[in-house]
Order: sequence, then structure tokens, then C-alpha cells
Amino acid sequence: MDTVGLVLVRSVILAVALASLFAGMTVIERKVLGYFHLRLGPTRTGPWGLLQPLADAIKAIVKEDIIPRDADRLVFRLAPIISVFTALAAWSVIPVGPPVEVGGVTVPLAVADPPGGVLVAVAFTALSVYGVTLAGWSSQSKYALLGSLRASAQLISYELALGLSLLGVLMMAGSLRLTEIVAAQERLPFILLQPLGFVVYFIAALAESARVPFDLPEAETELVSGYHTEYSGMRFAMFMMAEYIHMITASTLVTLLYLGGWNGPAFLPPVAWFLVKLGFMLFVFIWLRATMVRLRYDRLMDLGWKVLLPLAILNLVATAVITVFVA
Amino acid sequence: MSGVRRQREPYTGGAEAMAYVRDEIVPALVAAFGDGVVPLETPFEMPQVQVAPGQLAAVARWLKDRGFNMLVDVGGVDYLPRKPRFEVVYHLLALPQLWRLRLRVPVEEDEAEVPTVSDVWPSAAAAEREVWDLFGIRFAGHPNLTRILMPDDWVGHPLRKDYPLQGPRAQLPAHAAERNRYHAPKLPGDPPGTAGLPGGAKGGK
Amino acid sequence: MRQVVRSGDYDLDLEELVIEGEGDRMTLSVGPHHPSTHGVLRMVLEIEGERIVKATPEVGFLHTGIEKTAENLTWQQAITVIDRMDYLAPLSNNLGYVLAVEKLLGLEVPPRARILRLLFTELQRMASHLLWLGTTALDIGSQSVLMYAFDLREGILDLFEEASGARMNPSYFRVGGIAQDIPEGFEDMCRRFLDRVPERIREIRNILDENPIWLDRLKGVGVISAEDAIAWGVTGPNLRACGVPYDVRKAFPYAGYDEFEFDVPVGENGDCYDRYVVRMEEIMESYRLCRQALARLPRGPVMVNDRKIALPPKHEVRQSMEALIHHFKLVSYGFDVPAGEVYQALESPRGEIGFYVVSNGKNKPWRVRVRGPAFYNVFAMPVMMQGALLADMVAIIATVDPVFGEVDR
Amino acid sequence: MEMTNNQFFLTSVEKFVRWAQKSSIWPLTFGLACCAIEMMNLVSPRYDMAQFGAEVFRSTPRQADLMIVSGRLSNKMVPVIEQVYRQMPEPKWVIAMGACASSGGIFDNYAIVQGVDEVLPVDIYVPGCPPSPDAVLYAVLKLREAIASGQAHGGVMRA
Amino acid sequence: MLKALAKGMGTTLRMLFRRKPTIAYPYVKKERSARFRGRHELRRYENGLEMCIGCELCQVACPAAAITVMPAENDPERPNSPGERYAWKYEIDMLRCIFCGLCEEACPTEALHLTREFELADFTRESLIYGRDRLVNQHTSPFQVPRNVYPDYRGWRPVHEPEEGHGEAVEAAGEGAAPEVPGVDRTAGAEEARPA
Repeated sequence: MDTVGLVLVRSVILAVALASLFAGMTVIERKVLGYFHLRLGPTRTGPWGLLQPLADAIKAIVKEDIIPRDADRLVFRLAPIISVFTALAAWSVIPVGPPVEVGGVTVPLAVADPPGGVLVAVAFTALSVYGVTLAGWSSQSKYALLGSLRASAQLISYELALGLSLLGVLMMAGSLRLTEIVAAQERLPFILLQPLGFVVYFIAALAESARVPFDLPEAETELVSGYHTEYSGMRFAMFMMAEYIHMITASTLVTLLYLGGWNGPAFLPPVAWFLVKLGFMLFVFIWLRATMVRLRYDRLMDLGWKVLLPLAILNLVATAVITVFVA
Repeated sequence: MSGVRRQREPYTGGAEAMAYVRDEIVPALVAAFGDGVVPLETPFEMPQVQVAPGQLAAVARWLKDRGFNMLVDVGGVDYLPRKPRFEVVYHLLALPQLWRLRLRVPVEEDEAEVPTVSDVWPSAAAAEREVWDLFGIRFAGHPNLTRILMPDDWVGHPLRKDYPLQGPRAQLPAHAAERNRYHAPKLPGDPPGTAGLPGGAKGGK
Repeated sequence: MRQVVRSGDYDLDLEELVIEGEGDRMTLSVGPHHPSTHGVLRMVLEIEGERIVKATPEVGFLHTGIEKTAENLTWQQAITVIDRMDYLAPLSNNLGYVLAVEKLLGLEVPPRARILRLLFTELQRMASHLLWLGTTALDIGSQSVLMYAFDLREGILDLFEEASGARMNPSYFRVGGIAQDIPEGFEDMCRRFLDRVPERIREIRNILDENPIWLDRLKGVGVISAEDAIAWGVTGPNLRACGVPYDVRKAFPYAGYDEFEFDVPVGENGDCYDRYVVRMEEIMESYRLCRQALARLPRGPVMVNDRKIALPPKHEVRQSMEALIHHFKLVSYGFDVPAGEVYQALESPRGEIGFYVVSNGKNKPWRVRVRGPAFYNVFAMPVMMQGALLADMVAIIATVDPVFGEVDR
Repeated sequence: MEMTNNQFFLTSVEKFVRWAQKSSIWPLTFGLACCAIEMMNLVSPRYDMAQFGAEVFRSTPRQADLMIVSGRLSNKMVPVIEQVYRQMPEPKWVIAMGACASSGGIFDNYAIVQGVDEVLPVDIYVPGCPPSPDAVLYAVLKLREAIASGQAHGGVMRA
Repeated sequence: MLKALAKGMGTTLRMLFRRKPTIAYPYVKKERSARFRGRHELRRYENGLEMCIGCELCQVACPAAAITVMPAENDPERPNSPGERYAWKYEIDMLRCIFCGLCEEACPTEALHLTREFELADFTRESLIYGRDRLVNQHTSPFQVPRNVYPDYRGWRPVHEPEEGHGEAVEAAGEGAAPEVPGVDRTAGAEEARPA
């Protein structure tokens, strides 16, 4: 039986794990990206530069905290908190493995595994747009404002394609519960059954987490730093954290929904399979960043509305037809 | 590769083109404008003519109509203490023909004003601003004759010969020299028998 | 609509800026400290949403007074300041200046010096275009290409360091020849470097050339017609991208370019993509030129045999009184240059750089006027920016390739 | 930089914080002239400042720790650099890179400020015109040591 | 389009496995060219006498006016240099210096030399004005002038041919960093170097 105590324990473990995963992710990205760039990345801070994120974090904490004179102080402070909260909250329903037996109690490897898990995760991801928008608006800086406008437009337009492509998976799995969706892929991962849906979902997820080539909200060369131009120190670090957790969430969802989650040949335990697939997805994210250039804003909108959305609908209809006739 | 690229025959033969300008166009120009235009000798292949400031606008139009479609450069020269003191130098280029021509417009110090040619060649607009900024030569009819390189509130025109190289700093008292020790003169108490010049001064030239 | 927006971080105005718009027009001041302005350009943009209605470049933030400083140095010393003008192509600047002075002096440099100058200028063109490629790619979002381009450029800087002793601003060319002959082993080093070039360029083009996003960002963006470009004084790759095959190396050959075989890549549409391809092709043309220059490098002196211009060699200074006197005279006074004025045009990586040098017969230049190609290119940018998007501004500034040391001088 | 006089009692927390600060110096992209090109070379494959965790060039001063003034500072640029410096949060450091930024260099003339220290507090000066990237790396390392030993306080170098 | 993307992705993936040219800076330093223009030094002859004779040509040649030389007469009993004068005070402002090498060219005795040392950064402007104490090469200096710094200065002979004749001057310069041997008379080479 799941008790409140166990849920709390799992929440704490998850929060700590995510924070360290975020930290690890920054240094791994810097190193892998460095290798793509023919250089080494952090090497001196701690062994192999592994303590780099710790140094970054401590530095960010002791850094002076500037709030611009004209900023809306309350909203300015609230925005990064919203960002981090929504990013973390999405993880409350994401399982990392099948339920395990601990001392006779069956414990799911997630904070919660509600029946509408997918919806909760997607909803929280979408909510993060508020943090970004409010940050840009409250900064009272033109670059930040433009960045946040771009971010909100981008998130909203890709949310549709994302949700619609997701429906194909849900139909095939016949459930909204993430563990059951994974269980439905025991024989074949959905990437093989839903290739089109996968492509649409992957691009939309990339755009949602604002990664290259969709990193327009913080396009450095145009908008200086986008919506967090005016943020410094810890508040900026919180935005970075939210961004990285979004990236991890996106990779996780792809893993769970399309790559079969923790299913895999038995020579590795399920959680390890999950981590391998997740790691691969994260590598693909970095790889794309090393290869791609940034889309232009209007093309981004075109891609979202004129290409991805019709494709997602097509995928949905096709899945529906096939599901009805085959089943 | 997107087949739009091709290596077109480049323009060649600039030397003959300049000879053509010297032998054909300059005489025609002189004939058209009389004593407003004086051909100067051309020591280094590029033909040059001296144009009176009053005639410049008309000469510019005439040349533009003959094919000089690019104004390569507008620059000023300060010939202090000569009179007329300044000269505005225009370098023209005609593109398919590769003609080059230099116009030299002498300008008096008291009425340092030349008609603008920015309505003939738009590229002149910025370059004329630069000449105004650095030499203080005004261009009548220029749409926006403001400083371009120096800050708006700068005093003086730095490239004039009577403007000190160090600008306002040249008048600063010794504490500036104290900081830039290598520019300070020799100090009393330096050893006897030294024949050196004060540091940094390129004396005797 | 009346909207109060605090002036952006990068504005000069410290006061609040009130924007009164018809519609949603707002003024955005980009630069002079902005990551995509390639230095210290300030672009005052009027934008509607993300569409640019009006663009006004403002320059002068790097005004260095190079022309004035050069007037206060001797002819030979002035090379050092000329170097620091277009800091991506110091050797092109050097070459233009020394050619102008040599014209005034009526000097003919030895053939070895001439071909070495050509070799180094072409290496410099490659280095400049590589840096341009890297920063452009960075502006459009690809950090990797920046790294690959820098990695390759590093090889050229090594060559400069080997020959002249400095990676940038080598002050290597002198009036009358070259400061020092190339060291032993330099030619092999140069060949080894050149061997790497085609492969590396191909890799970079693999990443960019057919990348749909890259094409999308550049094609049809920042178009300028040939007539407009000529009227605004645009030269160099930017002009050739419009289809005008004007290259000073072919049109008014200098430094022996007429003895060499190379093509002039020309674009058609005058958009950012053509500017990109023209420059990429130019790298390969420079590569060809370097190969030819290495192949036909003659032996012989690298400085004119004229004691009134060239410093005597050190061993002679130690032995001969006459040489010592020449040495002292040349170092302390320099040499007189006959009075006159000369305009020397030259194809720098950014276009026609012109040196209008006036001498009054003394040991210092009376006036060194530099026609910076980037100066004119910058002021043609508003034409390209008509109706572009904010993101296009980045691509336009990047592909026009301004260098502010040369714009502001 | 060795601690010559051990008059400061460093708690381990302070030491830890300084270690963090020195290990994570994020520079600002403030390029002016020739030196800016060599500054860009700092992140290039060969020199790779990322080794010291310092490759994160931030384009907004709000998130930067280190301003590398790379190139000549003209009079017209002074208000800009002052404002950008003010926008950087404490603690912040300044490297005057190259001759022009440090002292005006060859340009002892009307247009150039004779050393950026007339405008900003400078922590460390790097000679060279431009200094090669490893010379700047040396300065960064020296600055790191000064930060770790508590000597560098944003322009005020204490013994 | 997919093919193009795959090509790009493949290229970057290959880069992942390419050898990295990174220099682990403080531990490994880049090999500088023999002509590298770094910190200045004033060299000594083998017998310990300074090569600089205080002629001030470097000061005049410097376009940045970074060099200050104040010569003084040599004490005939304990000379500092083989000439009549020596540099009583010799200062180079490293921050003004643009490392153009004109001073090195100007030096008639090849006393002034730009070494390969590039690590010069310091905390104050004052500390970067190098005086004689830091410029005159101490005998512990490991620096050796490579022979190809002046393989053929100013092209008076065809290049890349074996050196002959005037090689001695280069030799002497190359050994300028040798340990000071007090009490030894001036060598012939040093005599020869006296300008007048």
C-alpha cells in the first residue's frame, strides 16, 4: 500500500535526484558539446571537471541579486519559481521503472501513478510558459519582452501538435496511465507503430523545451538572452534548471511513450534500460544542438501550424482508422 | 550545390580604361565646364581634375550621366598653411568600363562649404558626414550633416593639422604625464652625461 | 497606444524612453554592445512586431584616430597603425599602404618579396573569411561551425607566427619588401596546412550547404540589387554576390596578381546566401592562389637593394661605418618620400580598400586617407534590411561582414 | 599567488565560496577591436577556456562575472562600457586585455581613452597587441588564484 | 532534405571522435615560433658585458613611445658595456608596447631581443613597466637564440644557402645567454661590436 509517508519520501528523493541530474546534465552537455566542437570541455574543476556544476551553483547563489528598477518586483521574483515548480511537478507522475516490492510493499517508481498521468505531465510542461512570459513581461526590458513573446507563441503553437501526436499513442495503449502505456509496448515500442507520430512528437518536444534549433526565446545573437536577460544569480540559475529539467522531461516522455520505456532484453534490469534510452535521447538533443542552426521566428510558426499540426491530425486519423478496423 | 553559381568573366583592363579617361573624358569635361574644371597632371596613372566648388554639383551630374556610377570615396585633406587650405577629394569609378577619376575640390578655410553630391551618389552621404566630422567642411544640402565618428558633443575637428594629436588631453597638466611615466620628460637628478632626448619625443625631426 | 518601456539594456539613453506608436511600432536600439553586431555597431531599428520598418546604423564607437596617428609617425612606423585598422586582414592593409608608398617612391620590390606578399595576403583572406564564416554561423545558431572554422584558421595564424612573429597584426610588409625572409621549413609548413584546407571546407559545407534551416535563414534575405549596391559603394564579395564581377585583383592588377590564375566567384541574387557562397568559393580561390604562389616562389632577396630605404643587415652594421650611418639615419629619421598623392586600390577580404596617400616630401605622411570598404558596406545595410525580420538583421549584419576597426578607423 | 601574510582567517565556507567563484568565471562578450578576435579564440578548440569552466560567454551583463575589455576604448564608447559594467552583478572582475585597453597603446591620441582603468577598476592587465590567447589564459589563471586567495575584490587588489 | 540532414549529423558525429587539438594550458604550453615577439630582453655577451650601448635608437624607433633609455658614460674601470656608454636607465612599458619588433630591428648591436615569453599579465600598471632589473638577461635565463631568427637578415644573400662569412655575429648573439664569467676580458667579438 502506498502511504503518505512513502509518497513524501519518494518526492524528496525525486527532487534531489532531479536537481543532481540537472547538475550532471549541465556538465555532461558541456563536455559532450565540447567533444563535438573538437575541444575538451570542463576538465579542471574536480576530477574530469565533474564538480563544475557545484561551483556554478555556489557562485550563482552568492552572486548579487539585481532587480531592475522598473521591474514588477513581485512577478519578477515569482517567475523563476513558477518555472522551476512546473518543471519539477511534471515529474511527479513520471515512472522510471516498473513497481518494485520493498519489504512486502509494492512501491511504484514514481511519486504517483494516477490514471491520467500523461495529461498531468503534459499539462505541467505547458504551464511553464507562464514562468517565461511573466519573466519577460516583468523585466521591463525590450529584449526580455520579445523573448517571452516568442516563447509563449512557440509553446502554444507546438502544444497542439504535441498533444495531437500523443493521442495516437494513447489510442493504441488504450490508457492514460504511463505505466500501462509502457506495458503496452512490451512487444513492440510505439516508435515502430507510430513513426509519423514519433517524428511530430519529437520535433514538438524539442520546440517545447526550447532547444536548438528552436531556441528562439533566448536566441543570444538576436535577443541577447531572451526572457532572462535581466535575471542574474540564483534566479537565472533557476531558469536554467527549469530549462534542463524540461529537456530531461521531454526525453523521458519520448522514452516512455515511443521507445518502450524500461522494456528491453532481460540482461539489463528495467531501470537500466530506461536510463540507457533516456541517455540516448539526451545525447540526440545535444547532437542536434551541435549540428543545427536556429530557425527563424516566422518559419517556426509555419512549421508548427502548417506542417506539424496537419501531420499530427493525419496521424491521429490514420491511427483511429487502423485501431478500429484491426481491433 | 544549387546551380545558381557561375564564374562569370571578371572585369579586366583597368589600365587602358584609365588612359581612355585621361585622353577622352577629361578633355570633354574641361570642354563642357570651361574654367571650372582644371585637369591636373597624372603622375600615377589615375587621372585627376580640379573642380571649383561652385561647379561640383553640375560636374557630378555630368559624370554620373557619362557612366561614373560608383563614388568610391570622399576624403578631406588639410594643406595648412596653403591657401586654399582644404581639399575635398572624390574618387569615382565607372563599373563596367573601369574608368577611374579623381576630383579635387579646393576649399577655403573661411567658407569651408562644398555642395553635397549625396543626391547623385547615395554613398556620399556617410562619407561627407565623416569629412564634416573630421575636417569641419560643410556640405550644403546634405540631408543629415551630423557628426559620425566622434561623439555628438565633441569640440573641434580632429584631422585638421592644427588640432593636437592628443586632443583635449594635450592641455592637461602634469598629473596625466605622471601616470604615463614613459611620456614624462627626464627628471632632475638623472645622471650626468646623458645625451638622450626626453622620453617619447621624436626630437629633431 | 502608449506604452512605457524602459530603454533596453544596451541603449545609450539612461532615461526612460516613452514610445508613441502608430500601431505597435517600437524603437529598438541594438548595440553597440550586442552579441550580433560584430563589434560596436549600433543599429537603431524601428520595428513593428518583429518586422523592421527602418534601420539606421550608427558608427564611430571604435574611432581610433588611425589616420591622424599615422601622420605623426614615419613612413615605416605608420605600418604598425595601419595594421590595426582592419584587424581581420592586417596584411591586406599593410599591402595597400606599402604599395601606395612604393608608388610614390618609384620602387620595384624584388620578385620573391612580391610573391611572398601575395601568398600572405591570400592566406590572410582565407583567415578573414574563415572568421567571418565562424561568426556568421554562430549568429545563425551553429556553434560547431565556429569551432571548426577557428580550428582551421589557427593553422594560418601559426604560419603568420612562424614567419613574422605575431599571430595577428604582424606588421610584416615594409616599404621596399618584407621585414624578414620566411624561415626555413616554412614552405613545407604552409603546404601541410594547405593540404588540410579542402577537406575541412568540405566538412563545413556538408553541415551548412544543404541544411534546410540554414538555406531558409539566408536565401532571399537581405537582397540588394546590383544598381543599389553600386550606388551605395558596396564592393567586394557583397558586390559580387549581386552579380557584378568586379574584383580589384583582376580589374586593376597589383602585386603581380595578373601572373596568377584564379577565378572570381560571382553570385546572382545579392542575398545573404549568395554572399555566403561567394565567400566560401573565394576561400578555395585563395587556396589555389597560395598553391601557385608556393610553386613559383623564386629565390632571392626580399628587400630592395637601396640603402636609403632598407635597413642594412645587422652583420654589416657591425662591420661597416657606412652601414651604421645608414642604419641610424633610417631608424631615427626614416626616409623622405617625394611629394605627390597616390590612390592605391586593393581587394581586401571586405572589398576595395583604397589608400589615398599624400606626401609633402618629408619623412612622415602628410595624409593617409583610407577608403574602408566596410564603411560603405555598413551604410548600405539599411537597403538590405527593408522589411526584414529582426532575426534577418542578424543574418544581414553577419553576411555583410563589417569590421569596425576599418569602418571607424 | 602565494599568501604572504596569513593575517586573514579563512573559514572553510569562505574558502569554498571562493573556490566556486574562481572555478566558474563567466565572461561577458564585450568585444571592441583586434583583441576581441583573440578573445573569441579563447573558446576555440586549441585554447578552450572551457577547461576552467569559463567558456560560458554570456551576452547579458546580468549573468557575467568577468568583463574582458578587449580592444581600444574610444571616448564615444565610454558611457556604454560604464553602463554595462554597472549592470554586472557583484562580485565582478575586469581584465584589460591588450595594450590599448590597458594604457592606450600605440594610440596616444584624441580618440582613445588612455587605459580603461580611467573608467573602470581593472583587476589585471595583459600586455600584448593583441595578446595571444594563452597569454590571456595566463591572466585568467592568475585572476583565479587571486580570487581563491581573497585578494581580488573587483578592481581592488588587496595584499 | 533528410539526406542533407543526415550528412550534417554524420559530419558532426565524426568530429566527436576526431583528435582534439586542445592544449592543457598551464601544464602544456604551445611551442612558440622562433621569431615570436614576446617579452623583451637585453642580452649580454659571453663575458658578461651588456650588448646595449645606450644609443637610444629603440626609443626613437618605437611607434608607441614605450621605451625610455637614459644612457650614461661607462666607468672605464668596471664597464657595463663594450661601448662608451651604457643604458643607465632602460624602461619598457609593456602595456604601451605593441610588440611590433621595430625596436629589435633598430638595435644596431642586437642587444634588444624579443623573447618567446608571453605570460606577462600583472595586477598593476606600475609593475608592468619593466626596468633594467627585469630586462637585462640574467645568466640563469634558459633562453637560447635560435639560429634561424636571422637566417638571412634583409636578403643580402640568396636564401637557404649555407651561412658563411658573417655568421659570427649570429653566433655571438646565440651565446649571449651564456653564464657570466666575471673577470674575463672582452672577447674579440665584443670589441668588434663597438659602433665607433
